Amino acid sequence: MKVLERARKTELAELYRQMYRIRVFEEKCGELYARGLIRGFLHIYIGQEANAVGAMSVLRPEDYVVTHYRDHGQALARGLDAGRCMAELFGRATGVSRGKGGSMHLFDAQKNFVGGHAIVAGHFPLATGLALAAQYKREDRVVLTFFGDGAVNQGVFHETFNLAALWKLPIVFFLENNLYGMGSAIGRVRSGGADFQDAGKPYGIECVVIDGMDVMAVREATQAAVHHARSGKGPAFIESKTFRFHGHSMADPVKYRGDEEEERWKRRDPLHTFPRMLLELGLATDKDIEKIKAEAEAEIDAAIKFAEDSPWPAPEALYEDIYA
Amino acid sequence: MKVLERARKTELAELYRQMYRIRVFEEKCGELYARGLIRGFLHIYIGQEANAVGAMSVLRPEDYVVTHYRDHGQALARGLDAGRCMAELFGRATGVSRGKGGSMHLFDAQKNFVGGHAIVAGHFPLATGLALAAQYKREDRVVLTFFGDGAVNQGVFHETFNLAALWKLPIVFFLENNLYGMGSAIGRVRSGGADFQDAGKPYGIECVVIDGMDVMAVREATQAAVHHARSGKGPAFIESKTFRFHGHSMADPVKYRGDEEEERWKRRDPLHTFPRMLLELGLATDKDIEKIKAEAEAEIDAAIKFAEDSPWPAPEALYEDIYA
Amino acid sequence: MPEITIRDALQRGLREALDNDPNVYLMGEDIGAYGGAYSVTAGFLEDYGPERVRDVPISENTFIGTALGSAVGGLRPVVEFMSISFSLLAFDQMINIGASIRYMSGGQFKVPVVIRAPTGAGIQLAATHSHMFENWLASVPGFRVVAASTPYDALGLLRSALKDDNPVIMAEHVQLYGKRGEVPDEYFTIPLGKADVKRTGEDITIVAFSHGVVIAMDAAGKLAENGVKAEVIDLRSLRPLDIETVLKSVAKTHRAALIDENWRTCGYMAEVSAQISEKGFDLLDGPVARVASEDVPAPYSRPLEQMMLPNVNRVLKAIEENYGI
Amino acid sequence: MPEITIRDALQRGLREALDNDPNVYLMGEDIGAYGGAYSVTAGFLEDYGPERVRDVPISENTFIGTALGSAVGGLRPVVEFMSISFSLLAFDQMINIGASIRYMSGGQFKVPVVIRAPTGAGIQLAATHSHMFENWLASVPGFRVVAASTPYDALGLLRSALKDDNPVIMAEHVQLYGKRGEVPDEYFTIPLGKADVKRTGEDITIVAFSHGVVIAMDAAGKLAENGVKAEVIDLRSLRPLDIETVLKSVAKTHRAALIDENWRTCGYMAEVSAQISEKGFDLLDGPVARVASEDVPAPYSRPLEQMMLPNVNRVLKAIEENYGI
Ligand SMILES: Cc1ncc(C[n+]2csc(CCOP(=O)(O)OP(=O)(O)O)c2C)c(N)n1
Ligand SMILES: Cc1ncc(C[n+]2csc(CCOP(=O)(O)OP(=O)(O)O)c2C)c(N)n1
Ligand SMILES: [Mg+2]
Ligand SMILES: [Mg+2]
Repeated sequence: MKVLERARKTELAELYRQMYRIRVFEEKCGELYARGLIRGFLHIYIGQEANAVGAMSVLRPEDYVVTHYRDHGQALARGLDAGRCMAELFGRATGVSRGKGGSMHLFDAQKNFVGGHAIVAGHFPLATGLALAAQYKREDRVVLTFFGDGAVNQGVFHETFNLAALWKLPIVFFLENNLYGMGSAIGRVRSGGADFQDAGKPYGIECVVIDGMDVMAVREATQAAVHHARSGKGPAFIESKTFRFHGHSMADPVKYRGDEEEERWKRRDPLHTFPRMLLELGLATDKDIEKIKAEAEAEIDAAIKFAEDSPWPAPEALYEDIYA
Repeated sequence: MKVLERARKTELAELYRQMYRIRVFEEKCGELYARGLIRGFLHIYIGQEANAVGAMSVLRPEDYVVTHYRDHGQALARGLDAGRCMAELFGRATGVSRGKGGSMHLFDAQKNFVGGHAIVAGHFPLATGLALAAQYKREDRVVLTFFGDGAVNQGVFHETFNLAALWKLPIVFFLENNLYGMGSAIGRVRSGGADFQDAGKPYGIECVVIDGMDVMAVREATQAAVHHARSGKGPAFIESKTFRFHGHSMADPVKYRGDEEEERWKRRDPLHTFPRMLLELGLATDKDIEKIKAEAEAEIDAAIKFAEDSPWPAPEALYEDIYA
Repeated sequence: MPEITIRDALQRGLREALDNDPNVYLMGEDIGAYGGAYSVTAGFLEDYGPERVRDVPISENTFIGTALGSAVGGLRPVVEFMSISFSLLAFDQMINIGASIRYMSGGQFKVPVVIRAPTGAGIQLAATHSHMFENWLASVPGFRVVAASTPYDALGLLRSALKDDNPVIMAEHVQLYGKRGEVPDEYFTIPLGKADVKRTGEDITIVAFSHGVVIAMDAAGKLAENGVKAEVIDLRSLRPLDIETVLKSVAKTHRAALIDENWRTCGYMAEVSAQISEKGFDLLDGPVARVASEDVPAPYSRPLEQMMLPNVNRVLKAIEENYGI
Repeated sequence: MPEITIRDALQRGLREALDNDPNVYLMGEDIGAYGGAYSVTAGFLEDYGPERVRDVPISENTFIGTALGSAVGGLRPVVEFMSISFSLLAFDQMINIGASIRYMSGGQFKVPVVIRAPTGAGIQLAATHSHMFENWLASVPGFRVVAASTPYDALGLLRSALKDDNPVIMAEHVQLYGKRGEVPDEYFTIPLGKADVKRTGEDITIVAFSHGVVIAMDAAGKLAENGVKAEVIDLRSLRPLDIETVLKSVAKTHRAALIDENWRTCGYMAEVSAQISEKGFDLLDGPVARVASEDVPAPYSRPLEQMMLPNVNRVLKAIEENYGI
């Protein structure tokens, strides 16, 4: 009993640790962008951490992850090295994509993390193709793909849902519905409104709606979805209700929504609610929490240092990696 | 009473006349293609006549019609001149598109017939844009757009349904579900199966399912749909169950489906069932029917003669009509 | 004359059109509540309302096609791509409807639409977000394609585009929105299809467009330090191409250097180079020097991205190699 | 040697690949039950089953992207566009994933896929169905682009494409599927990136690819009647371009004529013309003669379509104008 409880505690602590290190990573990114050390477009994940962390916690190493441009949370939760991620954002040779991808295009083949994709919904066919490869080769792998509410409006959403369902591919579609695509509140750009339960209906894909601010709910739903996909029943679809606390990207002054809405969501910040719950249930002590925080902060500080100390890509690198 | 009855009879006779002249036109096209007088890709409409004729019978002249490459039936039912249509298929200067469009690209601005489009589903945004123009200019016009079951698989179907519903545009989507897209039976390419009632659900667009072999059913459903769109309630969607009796195009040996299925559908040929009904109900006499047939045959013969006698486009025409 | 930015110039042109023609409306992703990815339409929603400043779902093929359709239906849309990179998703509509419906119908319809598209690399957006498709679009009969390098040209070209009854693509370089220049208060237009000599000189002709003109002017300045007088031609219009102005200049200078931010292979300047050599065979003292982006997907990392793009040094080096000046 | 058609050659190559590599599968619209729009895969479904010969819904962007994704996942798909015209709908996937994922990821993934695409005009399919995008695709770093004009080349190039670990686009001209030629029973391949001298001569170099080679050979025949010996170079590979073979020939003949079925403006031969003049400036006796499709959307009507396309007479006329031979 003791052993089980300890394992359970460790697991919960790990969820918190993952969420916290993402939060710190993203906060630092914001600062570094302001200082000009990170450039291009930068989309941070603050507020949505429970999604990547909960979902990723049930995957196996051989499973594939494919996501969009708001990808730091997914990358870190998937186990990519924070230092190499930060180096990528700095454009350094040691970056996960050798400095060629930047924030929107993180990749790590070792971790079966296949991007980081910046064309909205453009990663759907890639994810579908990976699932097809797994099915064709009779490999016991699933694909977990993340996307936003804005991506549902692209035709390719419809096309891949159709194909994935038609061929019963082992893929989990994880929608992080944060209510806005850039400055567009869903209701202004989607005839179906802000809920996506019906979106899979024409393809016979059921949707499970979850609270994306609750890491345990995310974990549980993803576990079931992955199980569904893994057992040959075809695609699964999760709609997670969540919120990004900051602007769409660093360029966004967030003029299109009210403070009140933000405040309401911030009260449900998993970085507050989850540790509070752990404390209340006696699953962690204040000291545990402080330790996790301190370690995560140290990790991200080290990541930044690694990035800063890393070399720029050599000039030859410009012409490398075009052809295999 | 007498007057009303006569009007009714004339109306019904007109529906038959339209269907019959399309049938003859298409049969002749098949022959002319075999003789090399028509070239390119040719998709004939035999079996589906009740759709174009029933639907078009409720439109006003100012309404727009937009359709795909299997467009002869729609063109004729919309009132395009058979001779100028045939001349187009011959590639002559007198063709409705000056010989530049061919079979797949018939146009007639006078009739608000805006194509004839050969990219599957590629005409959806055009139709949506025409509806937007009508709404924006507060014009009392609707757009009627035809498409096949294959077109539903394109992403642009999803995108236009969303946009049209979001903006409550005055547009009627008329799906001629003839069970095959080229050689692909629906079930092999669509996860939702052969019925499309659910296809509009995510956008809040209701679907009315009708018998596309029954011209009266088509007429009635389109009337209601056009009324819906005209009264500002947004898009309407009709799924018509129908069948093409011949191959997809002249190049198609139809190896992907059985004779039995064809026979079953041919028993419901509107060119047989409709006049039989008229005769049985005493709404037409054998003589009426024969007269309609003879007139239609003469019309199409004249159309062919017109096409044959028409000049080829002048060389200058190559460079004309690129810019306004 | 007052100095304004290219962004200001575009705003002025768009406001004029909205004020004067009720059939003009704007459409694009986040051009309304958000104010546009590059803030070109900031404040427009407030002033013109949601019917004329239309936010659209992320569905490029459909919203562009819808704009084209509404133009066929009698409106005059100005539609914005958030980036020319995303136009890839709408190429079918643009080409098969926008550029072709008039021809396919034997001249029965027209498509008066202005398609605005932020273009170009240089701000570290990496491969998917740094495209330039001006060369491809300029190869399509039915389109007109323009690219301004100054606020004056931007306003003048936009006004002409808004009067033209064909699809006009305005490629707006992302590095140039903030570029300042003089623009008179009096009304003027710039005809589509006319290049502009931005600097006169007798020794070499430098041909460029868009952000390339900035490089060309800098290069001309450097050359002047060595006593070499360069003539800088800003094409402004890529379709139609004003080759006469180019040839006239080369007839004088007998030397030509071209700056292209497209990928080198089959970039726009390949056509210009070919035409200079084909039509001006006897004019040249040496081979045309073509400086273009390296044939690599755009990298994120700043030093790599800078290496990819044309710059003054590469231009000077190419001129020196080909002409020894 | 046995004579077969290009269609036969493609079938042989595809069957070999299916027989020898379990990771090869075919995918495309109506390639299975229907047998392929141009019958290249007729009988394949029966022989290899639906898992390896996969019919797909009409959704170009997704099925091409899915093929690319499966290649990233370790398979080697051969995917067919029913027409290169429809590739417009898949440009985003092709370019932003197919050509870029390797670079963007710093070389971590490869995309071994062969994309087959019927291309070209001449069979009266009108504007939407007569495109050639070889020039655009050949401008994209990350792609290889090939185009065969004989059954021998078709088989040799397909075999090499199937061994290459990058996206290879095979542009198959619709007028050439039935073209016959000798193909040995013994195994051979043709390296990607090597042009082929299809006829040797000393007086003029005619450069062409795909169906243009047929025109070039006819033109060479006509020239021979007047005692002019033309060398015909079939590029075969558009990316990479084998400019060395072209320049070597021009160094001998001092004259060059190019045949391009692309639209003239920014067509593929613009690049070739530019490179010949830039790199072979001193080699030429007169300007490069470039014969291309007229800059018009493809018309349906036969006489107009024929006027649009390059033909022997236009080639001879251009040569005569530029070189007086
Ligand atoms: C095809 C395409 N169109 C537009 C954009 C610009 N863009 C980037 S993110 C974004 C909003 C996406 O919103 P959503 O899918 O909800 O994801 P979120 O940013 O909320 O996580 C837009 C419009 C793009 N990258 N790609
Ligand atoms: C984008 C695109 N992909 C493929 C084709 C080739 N094609 C022409 S018609 C057709 C089948 C369409 O079927 P459906 O929509 O059911 O219409 P039907 O022919 O049955 O009337 C196909 C695949 C095309 N014209 N456009
Ligand atoms: Mg969102
Ligand atoms: Mg069908």
